[in-house]
Amino acid sequence: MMNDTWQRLKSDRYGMGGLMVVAAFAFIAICVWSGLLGQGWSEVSGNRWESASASHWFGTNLLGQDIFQRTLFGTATAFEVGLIVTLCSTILGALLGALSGWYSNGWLDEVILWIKGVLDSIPFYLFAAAIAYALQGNTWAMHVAMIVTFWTTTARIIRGEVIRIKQREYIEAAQAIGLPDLLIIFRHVLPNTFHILLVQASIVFVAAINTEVILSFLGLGIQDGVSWGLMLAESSQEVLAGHFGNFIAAGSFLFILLMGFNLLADSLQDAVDTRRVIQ
Amino acid sequence: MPNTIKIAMLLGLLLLGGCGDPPATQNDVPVKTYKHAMDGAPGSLDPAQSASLYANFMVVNLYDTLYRYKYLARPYQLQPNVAAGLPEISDDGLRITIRLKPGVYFMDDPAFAQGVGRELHAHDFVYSIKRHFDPASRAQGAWLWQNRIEGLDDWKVAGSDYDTEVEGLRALDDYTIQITLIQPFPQLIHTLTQAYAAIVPREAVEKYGQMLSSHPVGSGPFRLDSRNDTRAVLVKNPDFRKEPFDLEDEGYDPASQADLGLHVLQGKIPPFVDRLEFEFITEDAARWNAFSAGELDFIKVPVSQFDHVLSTRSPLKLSPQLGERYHFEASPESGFIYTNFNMADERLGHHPDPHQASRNRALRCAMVKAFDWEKRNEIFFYNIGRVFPGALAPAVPEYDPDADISYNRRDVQGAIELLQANGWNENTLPTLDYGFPNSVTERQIFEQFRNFMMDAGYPSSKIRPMIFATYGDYQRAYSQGKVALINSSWTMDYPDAENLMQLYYGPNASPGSNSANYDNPDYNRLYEASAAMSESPERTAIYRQMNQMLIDDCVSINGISRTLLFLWDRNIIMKPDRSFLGGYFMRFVDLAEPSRAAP
Amino acid sequence: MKTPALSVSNLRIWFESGSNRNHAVDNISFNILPGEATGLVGESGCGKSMTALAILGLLPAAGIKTSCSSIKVNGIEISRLSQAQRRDILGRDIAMIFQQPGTALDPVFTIGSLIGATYRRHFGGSKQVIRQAVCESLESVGFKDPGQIAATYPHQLSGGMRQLAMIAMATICKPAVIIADEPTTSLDSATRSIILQQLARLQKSHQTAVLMISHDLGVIRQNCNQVLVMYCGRLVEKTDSQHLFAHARHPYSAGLVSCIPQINVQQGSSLASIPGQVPTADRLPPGCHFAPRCTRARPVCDEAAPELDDAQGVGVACFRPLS
Amino acid sequence: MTRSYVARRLLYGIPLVLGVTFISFLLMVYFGPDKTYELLGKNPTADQIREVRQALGYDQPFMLRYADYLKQLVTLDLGLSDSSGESVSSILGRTLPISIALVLPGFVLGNIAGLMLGLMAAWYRGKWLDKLIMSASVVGMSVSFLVIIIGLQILLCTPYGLNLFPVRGWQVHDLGSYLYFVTVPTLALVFVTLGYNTRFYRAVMADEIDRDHIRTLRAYGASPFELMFKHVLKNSLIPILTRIMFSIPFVVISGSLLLESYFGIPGIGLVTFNAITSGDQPVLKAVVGLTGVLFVLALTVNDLLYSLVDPRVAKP
Repeated sequence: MMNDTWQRLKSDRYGMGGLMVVAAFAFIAICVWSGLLGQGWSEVSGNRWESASASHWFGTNLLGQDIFQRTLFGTATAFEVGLIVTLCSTILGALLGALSGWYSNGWLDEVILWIKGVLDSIPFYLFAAAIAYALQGNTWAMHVAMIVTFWTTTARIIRGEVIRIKQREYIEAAQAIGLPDLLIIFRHVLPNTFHILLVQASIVFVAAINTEVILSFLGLGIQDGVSWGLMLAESSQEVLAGHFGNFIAAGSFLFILLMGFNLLADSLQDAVDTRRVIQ
Repeated sequence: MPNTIKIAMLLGLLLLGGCGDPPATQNDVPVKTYKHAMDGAPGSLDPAQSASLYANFMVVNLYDTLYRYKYLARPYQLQPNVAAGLPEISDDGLRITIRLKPGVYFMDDPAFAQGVGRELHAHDFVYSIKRHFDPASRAQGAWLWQNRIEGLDDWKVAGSDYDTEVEGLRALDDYTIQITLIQPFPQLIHTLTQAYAAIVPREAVEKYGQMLSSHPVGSGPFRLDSRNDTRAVLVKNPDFRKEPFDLEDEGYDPASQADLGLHVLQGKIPPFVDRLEFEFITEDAARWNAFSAGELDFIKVPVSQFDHVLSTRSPLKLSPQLGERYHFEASPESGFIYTNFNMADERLGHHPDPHQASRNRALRCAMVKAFDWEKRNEIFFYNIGRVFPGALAPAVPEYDPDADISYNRRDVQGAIELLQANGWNENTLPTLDYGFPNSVTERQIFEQFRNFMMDAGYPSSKIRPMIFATYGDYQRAYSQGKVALINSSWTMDYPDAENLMQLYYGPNASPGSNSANYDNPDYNRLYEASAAMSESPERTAIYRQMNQMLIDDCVSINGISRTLLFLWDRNIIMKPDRSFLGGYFMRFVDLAEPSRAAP
Repeated sequence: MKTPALSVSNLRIWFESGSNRNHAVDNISFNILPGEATGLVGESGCGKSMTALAILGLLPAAGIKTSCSSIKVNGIEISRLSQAQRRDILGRDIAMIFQQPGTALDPVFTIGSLIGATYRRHFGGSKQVIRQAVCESLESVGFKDPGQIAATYPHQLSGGMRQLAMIAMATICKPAVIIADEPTTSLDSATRSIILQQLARLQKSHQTAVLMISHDLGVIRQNCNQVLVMYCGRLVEKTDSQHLFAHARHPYSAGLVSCIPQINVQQGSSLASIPGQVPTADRLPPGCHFAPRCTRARPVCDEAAPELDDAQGVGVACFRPLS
Repeated sequence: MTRSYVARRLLYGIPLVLGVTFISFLLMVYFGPDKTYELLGKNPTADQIREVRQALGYDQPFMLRYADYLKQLVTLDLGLSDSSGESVSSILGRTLPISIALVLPGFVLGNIAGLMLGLMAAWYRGKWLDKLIMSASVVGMSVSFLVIIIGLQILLCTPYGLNLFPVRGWQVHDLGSYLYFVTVPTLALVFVTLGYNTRFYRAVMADEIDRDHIRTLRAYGASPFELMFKHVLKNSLIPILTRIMFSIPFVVISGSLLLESYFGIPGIGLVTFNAITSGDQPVLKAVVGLTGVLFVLALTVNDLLYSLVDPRVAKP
């Protein structure tokens, strides 16, 4: 199954393009984490609002910090947020979705559906703001806000899929020989939803990066460090005075990464969706 | 399809619903409108709750106070507003008698009998001050008069019954107020210029309760027409008392003010404009753009535009192109910005062990040395802010322009040596939380601060940002001692240095205004000794001595007073103010050409 | 000789992937005379339904290409028409009945409006006229209360009734040709015979030519005059239906016929079947496609494809036909 | 459609409303921003701090405050703003129409344009037009809302661009001024939603186009116009309606939050944002509570609409 998916993905030019973009950004992020790039994000290395030059590729900001370094560091922030949120919300969504689907129409399902309904009914930014305030000052406030809201979609999809899988013969057989439910869920049901989780994770990743930008602008973003959202928030105070460095740097990095991810997510979806391939 | 029509109608209705606020222009009479930009919105318009600069600006236009400052005189001089003259003060300074002008009326409002505004009397003033001592009114100005007026604090303890008389705050008759002080309080009259001391009719409070804050009923030159989160419109109060404008009486200085064209106002009856439109625009860039587009008559120029506005920095000169369209004024702020150390934090502040206390002092002084005022001034204040040591800001006469400013001079090497000499190194340096309410600029200020400290070898991981969602949350946190480095600003309440010295008075420690929690018995004693003194050479000497204590103890990285740049359309005749006079100037604003095409 | 109601010549359908052409339908030709029914039989996936869609011009879709020398309805060439011109023909001169009555009708419209829309599209007319035509058409397929049926939604009818409604829709414009693609496959046998009877009746009364596509030889025998046997996209035998059941000449046809379960099968005798599997379109054997499964195959069968010679109206594409 | 059905549907909404109000109350009010210090004067005493907390009701036990909140929602007596003292109902009454007027054109245009593009792409599936539309929508989806807003502002509202529209504000008194102020926010909203909408509509339409009954209609000579606008559209109404119904509360609150705070428009989003940053709990409570209620209403209305557009859904 995964092998086929990879084969199909490989034959999709756009998807491979997207993958390459994502990989390039991931490489930047890894370099930042391991201390090879972007370490001067906070350092004042020039005068304020210098224009682009050999030493400051994207110029400098108000404080005289190098915008290029900050953009690179922002890449790592984006990946950190994206990875953590994606991983946690996907796991949470998969687990709760699987339980909900396996025990569909039981009380556990009802409770999970209720929680989902409640979380879905609160406007997202308000909710994120609320969590960010409730966890005021906590480094992970924004991550938690996103995880708590993003898992519901994954759970809904997995629930539907599990209900379908549950009716397959081998699952019924496993039940018939008395395997415990949890074992069946983890060994036989969840692995069969892996391709769906993969697609969903790529979508969540995009959403997380996008949301980080908005939350940072609203002042609910990361605590220490720099992110593209913070740079854009900074730029919103500068562009009307004619300083576009932050806007162009963060805006274009953000655009290219999102574009790469969207293309990847699209072709992943095509690659795992056999129905669509046949058509 | 009838359904389509219904939907279309519904949409139409919704759209109409969104179109509130029809223009109040009468076609035949030209309406004089002055559009004023503010960088924040007022909350409550109840005088008792007018804590913010923005609320102050509006409240003094809606309500009356006993005193105000002269429109044009600098330094500021008191001027009677609804008081008939300056107060009569007994020789011991404890008894103050103030007479009111007769014929001052509240604006018509359903709160009054038959809806007609009645005359403003002395008991209204007494009532308005008492409100600050009534928990039910959610008043915020009690600190101005706490432990100052005979019987007022006891009145509160007794349950805030307005029908009970307070001995030290009495209306002798309709037009005479008598205030009895516990000890001399030379700044009292200044407090009576504050919006907190604006006079509110009891009927309105009783009718509107908490909603008074959005439904002002005063006797001021303007009435509230409409208001939302982004703008407020005030219209002329036609019944405002007729007092002809007198240039000389307002302290006109032809030498410096001739260019403003104020002479044409002589003898006219304020308020001169029909409408005041306040635009609350928090984003600098948006405010500037709206001003450039002609949507506003006045702006406090955002720092990011200083480059564009000024042709030279010293002397401050407006660029010639802008000079054709705008009047320009550079005005020093009546306050300052500073970063306090939390002295109650034993890791860097006061410490019972003298050795540790001295090490902590060295740490603070090293941080002061590492701080680069020049850079701070350049980046955030375009190098036109005024840096000074200690708490005596340039806004007060006690400020010593010849003082030693080595406190403000950066000395990274000195800082490093000082740290080393006192056994501070990467491992022993404490991890400090630097607090700020969330905003892009605050974050930039923090990053700059951290950079300064890093230059002196402070590890960047040991200066941590502590970000708060709201200013109130930040205040709560530092009031509770959770913040080590407190970046803050102080705006003076009245033009007297006492208002600055109290910032480091021990008993004013958190949650009071002494957010540094500085508690030096010597300082406290001097403060108490000078409390009853008015501005005088003796007091100046004491204040300078106290200021030196702040410097020697490295209590705070202070400070800088910003220079504010104002621009206003040449069509507008006025001298704007953002400090003590504040919103009072608006009644004297006039337009050279009354009717201009609406934008 | 009468003009055929439907005449198809040299129809080809293929998938294009890269430089390869995989033929799903390979060069088939046939005629159907007015009032006659022709059966098109073959196993699932042999290209029957595609042939039908290609005749209607509904095929060119992603990756599928068609070509033909001509397709004529009542002597009028329709294969070269533009989409807009073709739409005038579809439903009026040639109509189709689909396999799944459950999904073939738009669920959110009433039967009446669906049928009426077909009529209005081709003939126009007032609401009254259309309503009248709809009722007549529904009545002609045997509904007792056409007015009520017209007001119902497809999901409110049983499968058989839906298929009858479908027939009513196909016949409302009295087309010259009706293509019925497995019209009874998804129905139970009682309903099936009603449907077949109605079709046969309408075919007689309107002199309609019917192309009946089915894998069920029983249906063919009951309704058709002529039979076309298709295997892997090729016509392997063209004959009249009685003749096929008595003397199938192509080994594949014979195999099909022998697969028909007999009511009077003796206990114990096993059902005949054709050995092997139908090859997929991209792995067709060269020569005769049936050769690998054919018990009578000779080396020549693997090398060249036998032609179908139907000069006499019947024919077989086999080097060694049964006699 | 019986009244009792509607009542029953609404009844099902009660646990949901309870959940929404409870969670939002817990987060936004109990752990939420604290207004005490903003309402204190300088040099406050411990007594004054206590007084203010009492006046704000912070000293009450949690369950009591929550119960009060529910009572407020039920009686629609939402109290007074802690910031301006204005009654919350009048704030909502003043700001909601503005928000609706602000987001409605963008919402409607974004959906209609998305629908049209989605239809076109689905109809020409696999052709170059489809590929063009889909590529454009991926590009659209990859631009952050914030970048769009800032970019449009630079392009349309500043001397660096065309300088045609105001940077901010909302002084609407007739159609002209409405268009003057609404254009840029509308464009931003259309731009940011168009990519997502187009893909959604294309997916829905592409599914519908593949249906057997569409093939039937084509076999009977139906024109593309009739197919798409009558049959495909009507059959996809359920997912479309669901999407639209469910996004309304969110567009009004979340969408306007960013737009209004950026463009300085005094709608419900800005009020909410200000309530968050100033800790104005009565306003926050009202907005969140009402959104929850609105959402449940949307759910109910949505179910009712299902039975209107799709005969297969049993008439209640």
